[in-house]
Amino acid sequence: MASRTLAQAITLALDNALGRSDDIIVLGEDVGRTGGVFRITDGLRAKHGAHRVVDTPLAESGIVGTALGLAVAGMRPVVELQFMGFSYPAFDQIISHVARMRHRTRHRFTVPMVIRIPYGGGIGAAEHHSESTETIYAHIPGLKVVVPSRPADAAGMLRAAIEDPDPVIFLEPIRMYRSVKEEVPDDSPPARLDTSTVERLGSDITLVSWGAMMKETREAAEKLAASGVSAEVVDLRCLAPMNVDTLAASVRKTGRAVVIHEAPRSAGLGAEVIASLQEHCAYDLEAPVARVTGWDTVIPLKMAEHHYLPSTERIVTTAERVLAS
Amino acid sequence: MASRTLAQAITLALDNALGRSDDIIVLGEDVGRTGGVFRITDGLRAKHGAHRVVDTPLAESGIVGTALGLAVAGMRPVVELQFMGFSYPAFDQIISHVARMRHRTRHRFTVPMVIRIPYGGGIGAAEHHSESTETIYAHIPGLKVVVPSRPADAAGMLRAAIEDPDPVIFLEPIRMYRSVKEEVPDDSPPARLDTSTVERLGSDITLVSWGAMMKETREAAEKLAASGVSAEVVDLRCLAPMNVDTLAASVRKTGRAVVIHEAPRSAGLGAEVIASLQEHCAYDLEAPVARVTGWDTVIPLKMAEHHYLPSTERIVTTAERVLAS
Amino acid sequence: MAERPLQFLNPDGQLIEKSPVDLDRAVALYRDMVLARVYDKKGVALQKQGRLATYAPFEGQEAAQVASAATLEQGDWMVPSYREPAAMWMHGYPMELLIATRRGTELGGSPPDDVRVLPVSIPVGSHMLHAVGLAWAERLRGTDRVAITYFGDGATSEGDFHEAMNFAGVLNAGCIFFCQNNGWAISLPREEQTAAETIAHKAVGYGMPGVLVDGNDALAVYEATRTAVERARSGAGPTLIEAQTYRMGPHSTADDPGRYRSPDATEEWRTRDPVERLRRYLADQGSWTPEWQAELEQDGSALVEQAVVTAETLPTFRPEEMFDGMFAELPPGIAAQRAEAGAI
Amino acid sequence: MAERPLQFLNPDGQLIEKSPVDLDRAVALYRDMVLARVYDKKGVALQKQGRLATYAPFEGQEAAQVASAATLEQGDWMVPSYREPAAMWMHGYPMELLIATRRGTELGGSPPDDVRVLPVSIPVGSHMLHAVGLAWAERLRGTDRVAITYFGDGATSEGDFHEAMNFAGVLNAGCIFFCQNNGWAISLPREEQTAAETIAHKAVGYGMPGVLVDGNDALAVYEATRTAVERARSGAGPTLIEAQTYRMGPHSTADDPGRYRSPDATEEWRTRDPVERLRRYLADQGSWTPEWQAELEQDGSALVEQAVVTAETLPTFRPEEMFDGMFAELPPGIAAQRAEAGAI
Ligand SMILES: Cc1ncc(C[n+]2csc(CCOP(=O)(O)OP(=O)(O)O)c2C)c(N)n1
Ligand SMILES: Cc1ncc(C[n+]2csc(CCOP(=O)(O)OP(=O)(O)O)c2C)c(N)n1
Ligand SMILES: [Mg+2]
Ligand SMILES: [Mg+2]
Repeated sequence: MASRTLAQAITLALDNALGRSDDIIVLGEDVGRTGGVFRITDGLRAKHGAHRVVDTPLAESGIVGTALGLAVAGMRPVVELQFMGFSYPAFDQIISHVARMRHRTRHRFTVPMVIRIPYGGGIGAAEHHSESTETIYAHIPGLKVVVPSRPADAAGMLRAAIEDPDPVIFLEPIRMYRSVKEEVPDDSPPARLDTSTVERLGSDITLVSWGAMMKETREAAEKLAASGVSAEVVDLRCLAPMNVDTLAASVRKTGRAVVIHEAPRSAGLGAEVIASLQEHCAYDLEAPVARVTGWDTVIPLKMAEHHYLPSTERIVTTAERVLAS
Repeated sequence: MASRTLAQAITLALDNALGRSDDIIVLGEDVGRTGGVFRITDGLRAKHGAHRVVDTPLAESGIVGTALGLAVAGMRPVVELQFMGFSYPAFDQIISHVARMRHRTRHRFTVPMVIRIPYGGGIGAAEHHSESTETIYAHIPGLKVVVPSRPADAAGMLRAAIEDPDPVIFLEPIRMYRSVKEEVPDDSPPARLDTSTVERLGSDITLVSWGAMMKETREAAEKLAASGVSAEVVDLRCLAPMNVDTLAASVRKTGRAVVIHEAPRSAGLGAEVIASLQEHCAYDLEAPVARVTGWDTVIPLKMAEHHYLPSTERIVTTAERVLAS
Repeated sequence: MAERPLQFLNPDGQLIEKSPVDLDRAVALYRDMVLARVYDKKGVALQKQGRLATYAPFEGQEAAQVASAATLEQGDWMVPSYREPAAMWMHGYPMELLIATRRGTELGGSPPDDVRVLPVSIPVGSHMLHAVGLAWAERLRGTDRVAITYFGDGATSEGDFHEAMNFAGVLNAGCIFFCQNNGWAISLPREEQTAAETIAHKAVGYGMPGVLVDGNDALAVYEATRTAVERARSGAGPTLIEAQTYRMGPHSTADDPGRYRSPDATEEWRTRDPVERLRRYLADQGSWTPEWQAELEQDGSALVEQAVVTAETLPTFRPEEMFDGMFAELPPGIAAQRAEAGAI
Repeated sequence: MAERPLQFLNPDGQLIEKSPVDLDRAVALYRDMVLARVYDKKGVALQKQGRLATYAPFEGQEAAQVASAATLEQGDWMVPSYREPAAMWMHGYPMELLIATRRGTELGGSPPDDVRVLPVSIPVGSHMLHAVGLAWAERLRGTDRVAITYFGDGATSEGDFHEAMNFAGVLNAGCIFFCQNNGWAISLPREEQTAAETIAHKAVGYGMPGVLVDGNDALAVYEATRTAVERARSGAGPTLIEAQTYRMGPHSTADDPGRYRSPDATEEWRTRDPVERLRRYLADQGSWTPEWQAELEQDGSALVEQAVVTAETLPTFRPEEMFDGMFAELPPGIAAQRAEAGAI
């Protein structure tokens, strides 16, 4: 056990997985020699060999499609795509093949693959480097889509994803890579990939989010507490297939909820959260569930990014509005 | 004015547009010599020339990316992608460039492009030919996403889409191409691309859908009427940017609603409809809005497709359940 | 880059170079090619009768499929597109499952455990990458198994073709890219698909050999593929084969070639028919008789009929399977939908 | 396919063939290359000071950019990626807007109306298709304008590169594909990017000429591009140019080349420096003096400084513009969000 960042926890999980089974192969652009653009795979090539931590040509569809072949042959590829905005060239492979091979072949051929995708804004990067289109992947039957927001959970979730017999889109919140530290075991057991977590107990309102926006969500709960509002905080974690049992239980108790995400609002995953809550506990709701989200615009570049990303303030204000209604 | 199918209405709108301006260029796989897999562009190459109705190589990203260049240079490309399942290779071009060029260049370079995409199941086709992933496109800022469900509207909407200064994803409900006929003017005026239509007035419940599912939705309203239930029917038409004013007004009146789509339920566009209604008229709702949708599975092939697609029966039963609650 | 395609039999079935295969092999290839033609005729007929949902005829492409697949060993991988039923059953894919897929049921997609043939792949150009991964995995595992992938001339325009070729080149994967250039991608002629001189020329861009072969000459196809397979198996890397052939029928049973090509070209290609060509050769060698032909056709028909019967009496795909097929373990949300569907 | 790159000046700046350009042109190229180097140094410095959000250095690639862009006429299109500021301003893109983009503001993306340069494109390999469409549109309009697109060695692995090349070949588009092969795609060396002998070889697969050129020889770059532009302008079709050069600095200011390459290779390339090479040539011709060099550097610095000041005093991107930029006319739903954002 040591105190580790989210980035370190992911590196550790990859390292352990590579050590555990020869079937694991890590591949992607720049993952080898230079350890990836975020240095998540740093040191793994030196330790496990260039044939297991592979620098591929610059072609995302090629990476995912080739990895599918590896997986069908029984390997367990762990793909890194550099940014969510560069996952789109691989979209056809993901939706048309990765997600469907098991169904197409009635379990004869399967795709035990992890696709790691750093996502989200707030790092002042160039265009296309701040995407948060998780809902697109969450809509595709046959994919599991998960996102950690804490180092220890990240290690356990990645282990579970790698050991999962089905494809997992593993989203990594870029701006959290090095911003939080917590105790992470040297070898985490696999975490559940089909549950949400109540992070903070509360009785007045439920704040639900995932990934990078958990930071502002937690801060909002703190601020609300300071003004006497008891907010329960739920980390959705597993975006698809979505399991809202935990969340619905929370909302049944608090009667009010705000869902927070940085993706554009329209047709974003917050809509699914609202629709599901409505199906599970409409009659327990004392006010409509509110959304605090990115706008239906392109996320601006560095200098104007803060106008786009939901702030702690917006969450607090929205929660107060929901409480007042 | 003549009685025309939806397919004929679209052909007519293309023909008229090609006649109206030399800037229009129709391009895609097999759109020329053979008039497209659905024969929508039949005859247009002979009439307007091979340089204006262009058979391209087999590469969807290539088609859309090249069309973007045409559009930036002031042409008005009308792209046909053969099936929604084959739009995915073009996804990166659509999301990263088509949708963003105006914003990226602050109106300096724009993309007046239409991408016609036949979509939906129910035709017993091979795998990937029955996709209905409209919500993915609806989530992308910078795109207009529209879908007609009647011949006359189709002609007007396509004209408006072609004349629109921004990119429009024009979805075409395959199983409606030749199943309905109505009077369509020889040269339709442009239709609105930001409104929904109340098709049938009712007072007990609102049924809202779009595209191909409008057939079952209309039938359900008929059946409900037979058992004394007055259902209002709304054709959403314009999926993004979504304007729920008309729908919300309907629901304010009826107090109840069912949203119907053939896409998988989770993170489908029905969720956005529910979330929006909740934001616009939560307090007018007498029961939770229900969803009748495809399942969170791959849509089966011909022999089992009917287990997947929402039936009139499912809509009726669900409406009755909503009415009872 | 060879300017003329590899050929052993000229269109009249005369040997123009020493045969690369012995007579037994030629006889075996012929038998399978007759079966392929019988199957194809049956497919077209079944579709007309409404007993298949879709069908993609491959008349004229029998040599390309049969003779290439005949070079593989058990354990090698095959990654087909949608117009290679003959290649697929040659490598063990049960014929009844191919028919089942065309009938429109999921049951066709699941070959037996010992059959290393992926099911039909529909998105053009997308599946070649899978072959690269399979070949790579075999190398990582230390075996000498190879992967062959089939695709059309149209598929070479897709970005994924490029990425697959490039990955195979860089990884030196034991992969055979077998292009059946049948002259058309639906209505687009090969000349408008690419300005490359031949498709085989495209290999240059990936540092691998590009081999042009007369796709209607079974002996040439066999020899070219055998060489490529051997190369792959020895660890020397991938090969692109362009088999020049012709789609004699429509693209699919929904297509009308009269809209885009003249019957003359098709008739001209009929003089290069792969089955007839090999027949003449065998006849010249004294290895063909009309009686044997009748027997082959009868046996072939019986086999295909049996496969049709089996396909048509397979259990039906139950609605629950829709849900059960998605993941190894049914997730709670999908289980709820399964229950909901069951209640309808 | 030429096995040796086109070269006029050897690394020592000696003319090995008759110069394809007159001295005035060589002088002009030199001036712009010095400016490019001054700009690049400034870019690196500004980023270190935190005044730029991101920066992609291009030291070593000045000849490739300046000499190629110098062959264009007003009205021709340019479709860059992200490492070609010099090419962009050569063709009229205001330098201050390039800096603005790097500062992290949308204001940089909008060149004046008469500048036919698309803004920086980030998704590697995706933008070449746009050049094909632009060139095609010009043909449809009956003009003789051409389109040039810049990209790196890494970009050639993306499927979109293939589709762009193939479309250009089939359409015979007046398009110049200018690849700056700088040896690296972040940490991946050219040899692992593709097994092709050279990137120029890839042209074979599309039926277009592939030209290999010493990218650090301004005269060779000029001549190769001029020929390709002329070819395109005359309607004869597209050309792929591979300019062999080297990225002397890191991939971006966040990159550490020490992790993946030895400084030796970089030092070896320093002996082939494009600016120094052209300087020596001019000096030999009596067209260079230390005073002139000082003057060039001073003028260049002044110009860049001025651009920085302009960039840093541009109005700020207002939050409303986020919404207003999405469509020609603000749709109701987005108008509501605009109001909501304004109220916060
Ligand atoms: C990505 C994609 N785009 C379009 C289609 C529709 N389509 C099916 S087959 C075909 C032509 C394929 O031509 P080719 O690769 O030459 O193979 P052939 O059919 O001639 O065997 C097209 C366009 C598809 N299946 N997938
Ligand atoms: C589609 C896509 N994938 C990944 C990236 C991340 N990325 C940015 S530059 C780069 C390397 C590009 O190399 P090259 O094409 O040789 O151009 P260079 O940077 O050397 O000029 C990568 C992988 C990207 N921008 N776009
Ligand atoms: Mg073909
Ligand atoms: Mg490079």
